[in-house]
Amino acid sequence: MSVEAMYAEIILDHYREKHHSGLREPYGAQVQHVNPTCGDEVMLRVALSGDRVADVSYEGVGCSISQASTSVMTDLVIGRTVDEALALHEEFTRLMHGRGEIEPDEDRLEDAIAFAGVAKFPARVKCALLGWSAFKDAAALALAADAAESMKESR
Amino acid sequence: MSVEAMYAEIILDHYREKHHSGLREPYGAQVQHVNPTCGDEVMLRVALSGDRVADVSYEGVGCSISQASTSVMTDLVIGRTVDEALALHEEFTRLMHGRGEIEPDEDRLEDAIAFAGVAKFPARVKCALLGWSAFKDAAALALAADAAESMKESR
Amino acid sequence: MSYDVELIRSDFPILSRRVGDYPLAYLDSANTSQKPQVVIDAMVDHYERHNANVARAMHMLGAEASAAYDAGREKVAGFIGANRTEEVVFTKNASEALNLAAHSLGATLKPGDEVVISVMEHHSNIVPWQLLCARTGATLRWFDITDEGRLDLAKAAAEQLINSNTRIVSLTWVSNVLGTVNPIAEIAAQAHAVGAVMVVDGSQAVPQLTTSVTGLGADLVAFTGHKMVGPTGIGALWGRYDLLAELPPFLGGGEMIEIVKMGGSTFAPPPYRFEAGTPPIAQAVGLGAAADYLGELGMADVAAHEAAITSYALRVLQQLDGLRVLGTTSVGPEGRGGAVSFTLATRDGLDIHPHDVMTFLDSRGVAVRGGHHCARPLHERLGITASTRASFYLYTLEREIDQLVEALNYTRDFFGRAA
Amino acid sequence: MSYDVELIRSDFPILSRRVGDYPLAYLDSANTSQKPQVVIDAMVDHYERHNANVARAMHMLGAEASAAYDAGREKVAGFIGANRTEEVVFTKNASEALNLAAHSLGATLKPGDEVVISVMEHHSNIVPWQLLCARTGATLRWFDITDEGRLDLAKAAAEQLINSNTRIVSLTWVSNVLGTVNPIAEIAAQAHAVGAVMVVDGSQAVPQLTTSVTGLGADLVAFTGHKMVGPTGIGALWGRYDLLAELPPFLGGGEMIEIVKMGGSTFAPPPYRFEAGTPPIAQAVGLGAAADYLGELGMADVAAHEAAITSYALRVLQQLDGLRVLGTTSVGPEGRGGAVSFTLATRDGLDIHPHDVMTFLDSRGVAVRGGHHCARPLHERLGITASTRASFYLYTLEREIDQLVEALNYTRDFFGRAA
Ligand SMILES: Cc1ncc(COP(=O)(O)O)c(C=O)c1O
Ligand SMILES: Cc1ncc(COP(=O)(O)O)c(C=O)c1O
Repeated sequence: MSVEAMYAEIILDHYREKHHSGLREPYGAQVQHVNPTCGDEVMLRVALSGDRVADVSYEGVGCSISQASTSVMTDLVIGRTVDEALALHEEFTRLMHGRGEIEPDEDRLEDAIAFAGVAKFPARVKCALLGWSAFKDAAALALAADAAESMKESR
Repeated sequence: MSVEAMYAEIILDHYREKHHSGLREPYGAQVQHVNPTCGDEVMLRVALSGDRVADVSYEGVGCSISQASTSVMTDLVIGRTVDEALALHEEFTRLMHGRGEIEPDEDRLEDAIAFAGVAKFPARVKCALLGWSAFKDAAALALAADAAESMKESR
Repeated sequence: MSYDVELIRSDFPILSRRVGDYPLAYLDSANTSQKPQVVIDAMVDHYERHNANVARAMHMLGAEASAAYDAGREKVAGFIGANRTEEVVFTKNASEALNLAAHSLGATLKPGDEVVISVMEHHSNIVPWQLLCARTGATLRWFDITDEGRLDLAKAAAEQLINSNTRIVSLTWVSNVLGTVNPIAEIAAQAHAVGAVMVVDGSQAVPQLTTSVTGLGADLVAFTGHKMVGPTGIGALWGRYDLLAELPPFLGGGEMIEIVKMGGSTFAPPPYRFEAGTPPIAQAVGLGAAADYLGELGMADVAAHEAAITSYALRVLQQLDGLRVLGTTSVGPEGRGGAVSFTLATRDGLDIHPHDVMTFLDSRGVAVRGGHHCARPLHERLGITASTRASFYLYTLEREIDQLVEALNYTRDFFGRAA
Repeated sequence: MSYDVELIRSDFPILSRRVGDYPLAYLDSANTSQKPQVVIDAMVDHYERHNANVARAMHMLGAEASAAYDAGREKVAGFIGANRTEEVVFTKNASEALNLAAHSLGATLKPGDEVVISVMEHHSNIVPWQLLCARTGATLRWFDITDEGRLDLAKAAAEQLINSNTRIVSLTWVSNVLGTVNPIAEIAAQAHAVGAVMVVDGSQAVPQLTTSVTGLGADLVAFTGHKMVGPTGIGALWGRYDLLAELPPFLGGGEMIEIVKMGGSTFAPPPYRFEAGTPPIAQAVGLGAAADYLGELGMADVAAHEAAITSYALRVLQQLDGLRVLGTTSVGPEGRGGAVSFTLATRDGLDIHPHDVMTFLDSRGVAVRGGHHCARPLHERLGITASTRASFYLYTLEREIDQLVEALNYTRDFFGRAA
């Protein structure tokens, strides 16, 4: 696969116009993830409403792959239940580590299938995963915070 | 040159019967020298009487080369002026670094010419020099101590 | 002309590799340099015929290995113009050398003492001093830079950056991002005037310039083997002998000792005091061969080639629409290292991230580095998060720069078309 | 039998060297091991075809070099039975690994805390802890040994060596002088019972025994590449991931950081946090090839050969008049490493100094080590200043032991005749 093909139109569109970008209130948890090898950074917030992802907001610096991947991720997870979102995280991660041999499920991954080609460029896989990993961590923290809150309330 | 030839009879004699060994009083300076690569150690004292080497006493551990060389050195320097002794040190050091290409002066170096063969075994040159270097340092310290003493007295 | 780049290139087997349909244009030598066959062969011969531990092994192989290791040190000492061979301490890389400096020099630092670095340093000349200051309570201060990417000496003077509290000044000689050559002698004089020790990070300078550590004015100079056509796994700290002689040890272990007793130990004289454990023996052999190789080419010629190729690159890169070079854009009288960092934007103003640039360039055979190049504070100071860096060395051809420019054009247009 | 020593020897080019009229009998493998052709070739191929910096270089060569470096870590992790590849930190040698342990583990030590080692340690597992105690005011204590050269566990229990003040216990797994195999699991359990961390110096064990770091009971294990048919310039510290994750960094610089700002930095997760600067890349490739080589031979077979050749040596050496073996003289059920140290005296009782023994042996083709083998306190404890050590490895032949015995006989008689 050529680099030109890896840089699918969808990726460049999301790089030019990042969805849900910027940091917003309210949020349940905030994390900062860094890719120390290349310096890409993302600060990401997750707001839950019950078991649903109410919002994901973020600010980041990095390459088109990491930026676009984060943008696509927000489109996918906002509005879903946390469980559904984490299942998507897992599916996307598996795709990225598949060395290009896994066929992505377009119905589930939607725009994220554009990153299928990245799996063939091992050096860039971390870029595509940066935002997703940050989301996973932040969601876990937000869930834990909610749980602590409701324990307090129920006492 | 063979090792058998390097281990001249003189060396083994001195190894078996070290001359002037043991630590004695009085002394003007004492030093400890170590060959960290092989662990050979010598503690050595020099007593001066005016500009003469009145006594050299020592205690050491190490191979036959280092032990015998120290023993031979004491025979050579005790009773000489410091200047003469240091000149012998220089001559012996030059011999040791000569890679076996320097002809030793038997009249001056006496038994120490037995170490001429050591110069062909670079790994052992340090052994042959251990006691000599210790003597040089101790003699310098003893001279300095005497000088300080006489300054005090002359005040 | 005696400096024949094509001939030199034939010494480097890797340079004949291809990337798909393209010849490899390796423009990442500030990251690590390639190795000539003689350096590789020297290490092979060592492992195949002379391998043994050094110093403590006195049998035939031990004597051969020790002589080879010592010769490596002698060659390196000669290469940098050291007064004594014992002034060269072998480490695993420049980073260890700088950490050694920070630990040994800094062992007696206390609150109120100040350490001065600059905002253009490589992380390896920042973090050791941050950790030192955290351990001791000393204060870390730093030179800012001017818009041309030079040390801001006027600002430093105004804020009395170097003052009577200063204990250590540590600066890079040549910037790995901007190529700036810093006025080490001038700053060393300021440091010495207040009784501070001058440490120099020579990682980018020693491979490119004729080095005379005695003329430099510094007290300690760190550098690294893999950037000077030598192997990985070895670096060095040069130090004035009398300074090294009074510094406490850093790493403890075999080889650096004099007498070990359970109740306490004494330590060997320099350089051994600072070399704990089995040293990088084969690597010292390789680095010695590298010093010989560079010496035979002649560092004056290497430096002249570096200046010429850098001038050429600066000239053609600046003709490229959307490309902005960081720092100084000319090889001035102060000189300039062979690293050129830049940003690239499409005609409609979209910043193309350096990782994307790098990936595109790679697909067209051109190896550059994208990111912060271990100089994040410098990038932050410049108001950017990353840059693309092309860096040149004694084997770099104009043809490779042309290949770079063509690939950059293509990349910019690809990202532009997507608009 | 599948373990064919002659066949194995043909993998090691250096073993065909001669010393004058004698074949080389290299009996100094505890000092450093020889390298098989595959290990040398792996590094040559790396330098000639794949050399680049790792992690931060993402072009073709950078990706190849990174993959090769990562593969080296994976192979080493697999070889020692680590749960996770990230548990292996590359250092320059075992000594750096032990210093890293001392600095990172010991950062919070204070007066009253105790560190426990033993009198049989290599200097590299003594001096780092002495320096740590000097820095922090903690107290260094140590295991004594019995007359058979084993840890004196009874004495240790009687003096409550390991107690509630103990923070760190650091012991060698296999002695480089006596060959003693220490009961690590048992002592680790004692250490853990009082909340102390168990550090193991595996420098002599990992090359010879099947290593399962998870089964060993230790928290950190140091070892070194050059003693396990790998290159110089690389060692490793294995650590339980959760322990590594909470330890502060040691060396600072490129690659070990997360975010660097002039005001302070954050650090990468293990193993990177502990690997400042350009790592020993080609050396990791070589060490990976070494792990593969050992894995293909099979460590059970290597250990069996080591036990057999050591038994043979102990048997024939003890028949030699005037020779006294230090420590245990049998390969018992606890096992015994392949290092046999001894003293030699003439028939009339003159001690022949080990350096003299070594020089004579060398002239007859036999390479052994004479001295204190970086274990001066152990020798002092044994009431001697030095010993001669013959040490064996996977390529050692009985014929070489016979050559040793013959040369020892000759040496003893030469010094005896001189009486
Ligand atoms: C038991 C032991 N520990 C530590 C070391 C030190 O290893 P290195 O010299 O590779 O740092 C050695 C070898 O010299 C050793 O035998
Ligand atoms: C200016 C500068 N200093 C220090 C270093 C660190 O060198 P090493 O990675 O060999 O420790 C580098 C290279 O990465 C550098 O360019």
